[in-house]
Amino acid sequence: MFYGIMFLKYQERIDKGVWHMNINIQEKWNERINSWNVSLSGEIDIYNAPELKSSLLKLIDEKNGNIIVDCTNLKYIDSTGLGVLISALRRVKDYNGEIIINNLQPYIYKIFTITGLDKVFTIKVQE
Amino acid sequence: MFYGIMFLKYQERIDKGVWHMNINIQEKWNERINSWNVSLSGEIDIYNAPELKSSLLKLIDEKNGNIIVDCTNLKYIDSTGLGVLISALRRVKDYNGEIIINNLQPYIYKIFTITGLDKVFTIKVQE
Amino acid sequence: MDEINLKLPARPEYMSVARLATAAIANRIGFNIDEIEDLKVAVSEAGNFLINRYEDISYLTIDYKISRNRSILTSVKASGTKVPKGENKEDELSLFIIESVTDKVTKQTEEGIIKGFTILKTGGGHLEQGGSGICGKKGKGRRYVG
Amino acid sequence: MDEINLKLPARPEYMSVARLATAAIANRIGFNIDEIEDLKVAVSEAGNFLINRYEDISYLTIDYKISRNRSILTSVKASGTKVPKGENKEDELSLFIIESVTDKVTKQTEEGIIKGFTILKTGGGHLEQGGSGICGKKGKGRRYVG
Ligand SMILES: Nc1ncnc2c1ncn2[C@@H]1O[C@H](COP(=O)(O)OP(=O)(O)O)[C@@H](O)[C@H]1O
Ligand SMILES: Nc1ncnc2c1ncn2[C@@H]1O[C@H](COP(=O)(O)OP(=O)(O)O)[C@@H](O)[C@H]1O
Repeated sequence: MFYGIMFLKYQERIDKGVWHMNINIQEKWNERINSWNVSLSGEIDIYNAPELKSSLLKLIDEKNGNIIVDCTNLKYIDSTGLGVLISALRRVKDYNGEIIINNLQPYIYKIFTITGLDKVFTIKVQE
Repeated sequence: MFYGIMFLKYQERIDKGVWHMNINIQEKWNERINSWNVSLSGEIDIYNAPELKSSLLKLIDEKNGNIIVDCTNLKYIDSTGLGVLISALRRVKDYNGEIIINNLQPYIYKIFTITGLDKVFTIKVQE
Repeated sequence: MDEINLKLPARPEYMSVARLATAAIANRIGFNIDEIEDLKVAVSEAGNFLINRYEDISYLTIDYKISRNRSILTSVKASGTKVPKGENKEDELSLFIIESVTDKVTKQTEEGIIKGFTILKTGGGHLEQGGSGICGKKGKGRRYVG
Repeated sequence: MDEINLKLPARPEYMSVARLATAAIANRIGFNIDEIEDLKVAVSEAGNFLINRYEDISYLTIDYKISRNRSILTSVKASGTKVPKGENKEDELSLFIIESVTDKVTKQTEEGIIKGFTILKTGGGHLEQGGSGICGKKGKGRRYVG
């Protein structure tokens, strides 16, 4: 009953297949603005950053658009994750695209500010 | 700005004075039903159970009423915390009162079931 | 087999650290929410038991042995068990809970004195019918107060 | 002075365990949300640096020394540093982040080889104006890509 519901929620997460890496990546192409909408939830770190990298590169290969990253549910990003974003940005810049990072939590934004990456990406912080 | 808000929220918690023990206890007397409404949030464990015990005993001393415990935001309770509830129940029973535990999370309810305490307290689980 | 060791002061204020570390490890190897909670509870109660029972424990060592088959063998051990405290009614409650939420518990004893616990918990990572849910364990229920 | 020791496999999948344990400790001694986050980031990046740089690390040891004045001195050390991996562009980024979010960082070196880090973080537990908030550290900002 109550328990069943909790389990079910968990089951859904497993079925999505990525939660065991503590991250969930969802993407959708938006033709009108020539952009990928990517939403990240969980923690991006040295363990799952490679997965994020291959996801982003696949998108870029599929369509040379901008990348709009929604970070409403992003809880953590480390240097490895930043490296992936930097690396993706390089590729996107090759075709004059941009990477826009939306709804960053303030304490994650801090990591971008510290490293000067706030000047490289277009960032909007959560209010 | 954004950061200021986060800090403020934290400051409020400190000002309430109990969050450093990972628990927050709020209480209110309800004359109509001759009961104390007590709401617990956080984790009750061997560290802060003594604090819960003295809070409950103080209430019982002040007014011999029933105790209605709202556990919507209770995240954890250990054997020490259960012991405090048992001990309070003994006193409350002395004047024919009862302890009602509301909105327990299912995984905390499980601890009550395992120990048979679900038959001793009146419990309502979160749906 | 991976191994993680945690050594911390045997004082009530550090039990929350033991719980969070335990939860992090169980989460990492794919335990589901319920299994994570169970192991957390068991480790925490093992610590409670030892802290409540002896005067002279200065630290607890918690060793996690992680197997490929998604099981964690956790040892919770006290650094000193020579000076017992008085009777504690919650000891029995702790033991009872540990046994109820894990697959196997062994007491580590020396000359009849409990020095620690070895706790086995295997994760399925998915819903086991009647397994570790509430219903499955209901039969073991026992009353503590009348 | 309390001490907590954590030893875990030096593999990417265990860094989340190191972070949660760190957060639990910092929370326990009264660090505020921001200070907890800072120490978590620093310990995590120290681990990243070591894992990224050497082939032959089998485990990391993380030792926390907790002082009454609400400061934590954390040592993150690698078990092996004889076989360096190739260049890694993120190493510099890790170092930069560690230095930015803590009060003091010392590299533990032997014969010029970095074996670990000693990280000092003092908590105030309350709002420090222009302290560890975003604004206070803005001046140190640096660009990584052009
Ligand atoms: N300036 C930088 N600072 C930190 N990390 C960087 C920087 N530039 C690149 N990186 C990281 O180094 C890796 C290699 O970058 P790049 O030259 O773009 O090659 P790749 O084709 O492997 O992505 C990237 O994955 C990125 O994580
Ligand atoms: N049957 C029991 N099982 C487990 N713990 C109990 C039980 N009865 C009492 N306790 C615990 O033992 C402690 C002592 O109980 P009690 O006899 O009510 O004395 P006190 O006046 O100290 O509360 C209580 O705080 C309670 O935590």
